[in-house]
Amino acid sequence: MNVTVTIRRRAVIADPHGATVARALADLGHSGVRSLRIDRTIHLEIDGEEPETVRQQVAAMCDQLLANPVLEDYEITVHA
Amino acid sequence: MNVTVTIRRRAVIADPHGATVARALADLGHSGVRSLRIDRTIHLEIDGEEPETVRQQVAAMCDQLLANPVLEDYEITVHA
Amino acid sequence: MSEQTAVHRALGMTDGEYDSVIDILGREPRTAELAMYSVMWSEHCSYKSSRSHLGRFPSEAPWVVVGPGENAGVVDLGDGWLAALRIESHNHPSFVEPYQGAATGVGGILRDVFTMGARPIALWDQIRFGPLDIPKNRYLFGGVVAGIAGYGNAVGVPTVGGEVAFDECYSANPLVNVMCLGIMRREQLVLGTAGSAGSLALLLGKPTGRDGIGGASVLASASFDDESGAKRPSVQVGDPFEEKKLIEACLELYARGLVVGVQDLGAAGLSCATSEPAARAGMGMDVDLDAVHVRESGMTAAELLMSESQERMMAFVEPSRVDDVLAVASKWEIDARVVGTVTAGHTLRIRFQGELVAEVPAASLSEAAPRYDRPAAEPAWLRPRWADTLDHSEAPDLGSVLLALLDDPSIASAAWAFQQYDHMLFLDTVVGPGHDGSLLRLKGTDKGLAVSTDGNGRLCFLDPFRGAERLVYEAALNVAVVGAEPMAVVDNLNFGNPEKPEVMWQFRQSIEGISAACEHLGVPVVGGNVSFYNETDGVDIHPTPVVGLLGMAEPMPDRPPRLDAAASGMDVWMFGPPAIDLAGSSLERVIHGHLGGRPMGADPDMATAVIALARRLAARGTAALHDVSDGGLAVALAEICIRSEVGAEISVDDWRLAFSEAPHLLLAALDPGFDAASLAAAAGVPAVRLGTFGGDRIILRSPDGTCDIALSEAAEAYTDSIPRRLR
Amino acid sequence: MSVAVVVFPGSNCEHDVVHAIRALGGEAELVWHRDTDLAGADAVVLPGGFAHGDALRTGAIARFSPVMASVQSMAESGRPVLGICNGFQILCEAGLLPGALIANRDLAFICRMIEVEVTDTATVLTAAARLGQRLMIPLNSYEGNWVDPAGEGRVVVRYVGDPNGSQDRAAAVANAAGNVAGVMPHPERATESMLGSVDGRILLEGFLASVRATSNV
Ligand SMILES: Nc1ncnc2c1ncn2[C@@H]1O[C@H](COP(=O)(O)OP(=O)(O)O)[C@@H](O)[C@H]1O
Ligand SMILES: [Mg+2]
Repeated sequence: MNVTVTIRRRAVIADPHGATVARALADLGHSGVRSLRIDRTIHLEIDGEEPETVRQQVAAMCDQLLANPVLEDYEITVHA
Repeated sequence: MNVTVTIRRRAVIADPHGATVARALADLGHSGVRSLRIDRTIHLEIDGEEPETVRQQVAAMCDQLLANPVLEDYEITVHA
Repeated sequence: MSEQTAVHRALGMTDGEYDSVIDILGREPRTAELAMYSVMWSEHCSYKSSRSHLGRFPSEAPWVVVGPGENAGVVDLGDGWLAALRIESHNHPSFVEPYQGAATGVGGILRDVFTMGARPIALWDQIRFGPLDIPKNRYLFGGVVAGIAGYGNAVGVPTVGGEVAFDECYSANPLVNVMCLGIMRREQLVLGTAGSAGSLALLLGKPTGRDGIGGASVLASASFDDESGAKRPSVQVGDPFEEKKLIEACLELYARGLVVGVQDLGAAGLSCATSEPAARAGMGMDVDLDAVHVRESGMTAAELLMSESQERMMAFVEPSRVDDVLAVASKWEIDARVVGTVTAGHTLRIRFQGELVAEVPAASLSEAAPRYDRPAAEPAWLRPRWADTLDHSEAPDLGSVLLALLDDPSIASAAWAFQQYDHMLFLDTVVGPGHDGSLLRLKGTDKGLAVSTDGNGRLCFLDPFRGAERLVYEAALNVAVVGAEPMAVVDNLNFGNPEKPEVMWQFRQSIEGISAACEHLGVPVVGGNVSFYNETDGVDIHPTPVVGLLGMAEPMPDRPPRLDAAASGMDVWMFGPPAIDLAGSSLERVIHGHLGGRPMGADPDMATAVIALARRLAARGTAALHDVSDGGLAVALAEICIRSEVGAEISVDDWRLAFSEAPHLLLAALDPGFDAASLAAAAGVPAVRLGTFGGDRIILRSPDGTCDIALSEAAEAYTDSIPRRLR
Repeated sequence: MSVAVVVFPGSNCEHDVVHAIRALGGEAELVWHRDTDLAGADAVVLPGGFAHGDALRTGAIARFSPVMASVQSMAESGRPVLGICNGFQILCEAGLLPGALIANRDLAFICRMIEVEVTDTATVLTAAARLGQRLMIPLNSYEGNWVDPAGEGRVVVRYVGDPNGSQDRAAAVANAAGNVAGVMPHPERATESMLGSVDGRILLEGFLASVRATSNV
């Protein structure tokens, strides 16, 4: 089964990467960028039949390893 | 306008971090992960009316800065 | 054109080379065989244009344990300690992808050193770009520095020094050279040999993918043109984490005596790592490509043999030790597979998917490689260049000249780069980046290891013999400044297209220059690297040999001189023969945009005398000692002042002496009353007290004008030059 | 009384830490990350480096190493636990210290001598320092920018300047009990005048004194 996990840094946390990219875009003359956010998307191909079971398994992976609860939220999409 | 850019390392290019994470998941007992790929997703809010113009502007951003043309491909989605 | 012709030409082989392959095999080569010959016979791997000239280097001395020909040179430091050193370039890959190009350059040079059994203890980077006002050059510079930092820091080897320079000629062809030094106990020395019949070949490290197929070898052997974009997919990606584990695993294998030989996989990958060790051992080998662990499916035999996937090593092991080796690999979490068996005879046989895909004489891939004695001729433009001198009879405003020089990125502080490098790991960096020579202590001994790396494309352009000769003396003086005696040289010969007679002439002249100085100093060349085809659209870079010189101080000075150790009240002394030499100087480059005239040649006996004097001064606790190079005396003085946060006031007899870049000159900060004159006289070196340190201005008087600038203004120009250009 | 210095794959400051501790008269032994007991050690140091190549997030994978259960119980039993640089990042990921470490504000690795000020002396790291004492200690990190959205962290050493954007200019942080501390600059790199500073001794000597104090009970 294919699963996508989107990991998003919470808005209250500083984001040096996002800030640097936004500044660099402005420097390059790309005006008009109002906001910019960089997420990490993890694509997994994983054994399993039952979408709900797979989702729970991936949620466990997120809680343990893939996301840091201090900094990040995550969202799981199990593809048909 | 809201735009999403997905940046993906080409399949033929080695991805050491992805491989290390896959190994760590296996070590944690999450068997059954067949493949794992980490992409970057950039969400932009950008001034503009014309989807096609905005797309071209973002494509220029990707070529110049957001993606590394040697290693990565990108895909742009302009949201309605 | 037949189909086969198209194939060998596409692989970069000439028709003549293809015919040689047929002669060796007595038949047409199979596809995989052709792939192997094409990478092994590329310029990068075979040194076909340079090999006949590299023999000119003096390479022998009683302390040389391993000279040129192995992965790294090895010298004896005494008391059972050996040092391994090597320098390498990754110029073309760094232009294609600066971060990964530089990163994999670091990874490659580390492997050359730990392949010998040594633990890599330090790196030095010599990097050259076009001017920073061009955005592409800023991108390349930033990417290369980040790549060296990203790999070197993470792999856990400090980058303790190097060089950063900018010149138009590198705009479309940056130079990225990296030198590595390793140390080991004598019994840990390992050679790149396959051992005897029955030994097994174990491939350690990363799985093999399609990385860099035709990458380093083909890229480094062909010039850039508009189609270089098409070569892009072959970029290799470095993994410092894997390399770190490989280093630790290999060092454990050596310490336990579990291997008979080791060969790293670099350019030409498995083709090289099977054929060369077999040839060195006078053996053959049977290789099973199905046993190679792969990252991608569907790779062909040719791809497996050409792949330049990073972080792989081949270990040769007696069958009874295989289980122990596998256990070490598993402890360090690296893959290890038996992929071959060493055989009697001289044949390399490679099987894949039930088929014999290659059967060639092992030695033919390396030793039978073509050699070209390419024609060399002095460039027609050279003598007119020598005649093209500037008239310096009128003195400029000396203060603004000095400020302009301090603000020049090639002269200014390189802290922006080296503060991104971990330069302190291992607690050995006694004198680190930002000084003349680096000095590392060897813990548990009273030995200090000093290294200086030097290049100067402008001098070598105007006179490759004199320029290259002076580089060696400059490097030797730089290590003497921290108290060390020169021991060994490695060289990186960065040149243009060797098919042009004037490039070949520059190349041969440079080798002569390096050899002359090394012979005079009694210092052997123990290894190096050649990078040709540094040209873009037919324009060659300046000939840019880079010299890396290792010296040893024993005992290491208690307080080695440092640029930041001058203090108010100390005297400013200059040692060496004052002379006006402005050809190729920074003054002519920065102020006049000029490159002409003929630079002075070295004075070998004076060089030796000044080097000996520098060591004596270092040993007796001289506060600051600095060789005069780019920007001359004025810049050397300003650097001491800025780093020591103290002003100075000196006078010279002729303003041009302040900016002259004549060789063999030293500047020192000495306690007042110290009888430097007698010390220098005893050494046969001219000496003059120029003035004193103190105050908060840099004042330099001459009969034709005075430079009088605030220390703070000089410091601002010097420290902010590079950061300001990158903002 | 001895200190276990943990080696993860990718650690690189472990030998430096052992060297510095021994030079200060302490005992230190390396412990492999797969070992599950700390071999009778009275304290533990997680040294700097790039455990697991910093894949995903720095410290993210290392926190699951088998040895970390013992580190956790050491922390819970009040024994001294110190993370230096990457070790600090690992302790945050493991939840033994508050907050997390993200990329430096200017997205560049920083390796240079830096000035810090001690703002809390009741921890195993700062036990031998005076309040307000200023120290010169090398910084060496890319992810040295501490964030603590919950605002519960106890900052015990601050940067005098603002090299990397760290919240509250935090250079070192401790848990409430003061027995677990993380420090971003490297005290082991500042223990010999030949290498530019001896100020790191004040932190390491305080740590060793704390080890002695706790191992006696
Ligand atoms: N400019 C040079 N000066 C001295 N030795 C050189 C030079 N260039 C190459 N060599 C030597 O030739 C040998 C072969 O180099 P190379 O094939 O590049 O080795 P590797 O495959 O380890 O990179 C090495 O021992 C190297 O030191
Ligand atoms: Mg090699």
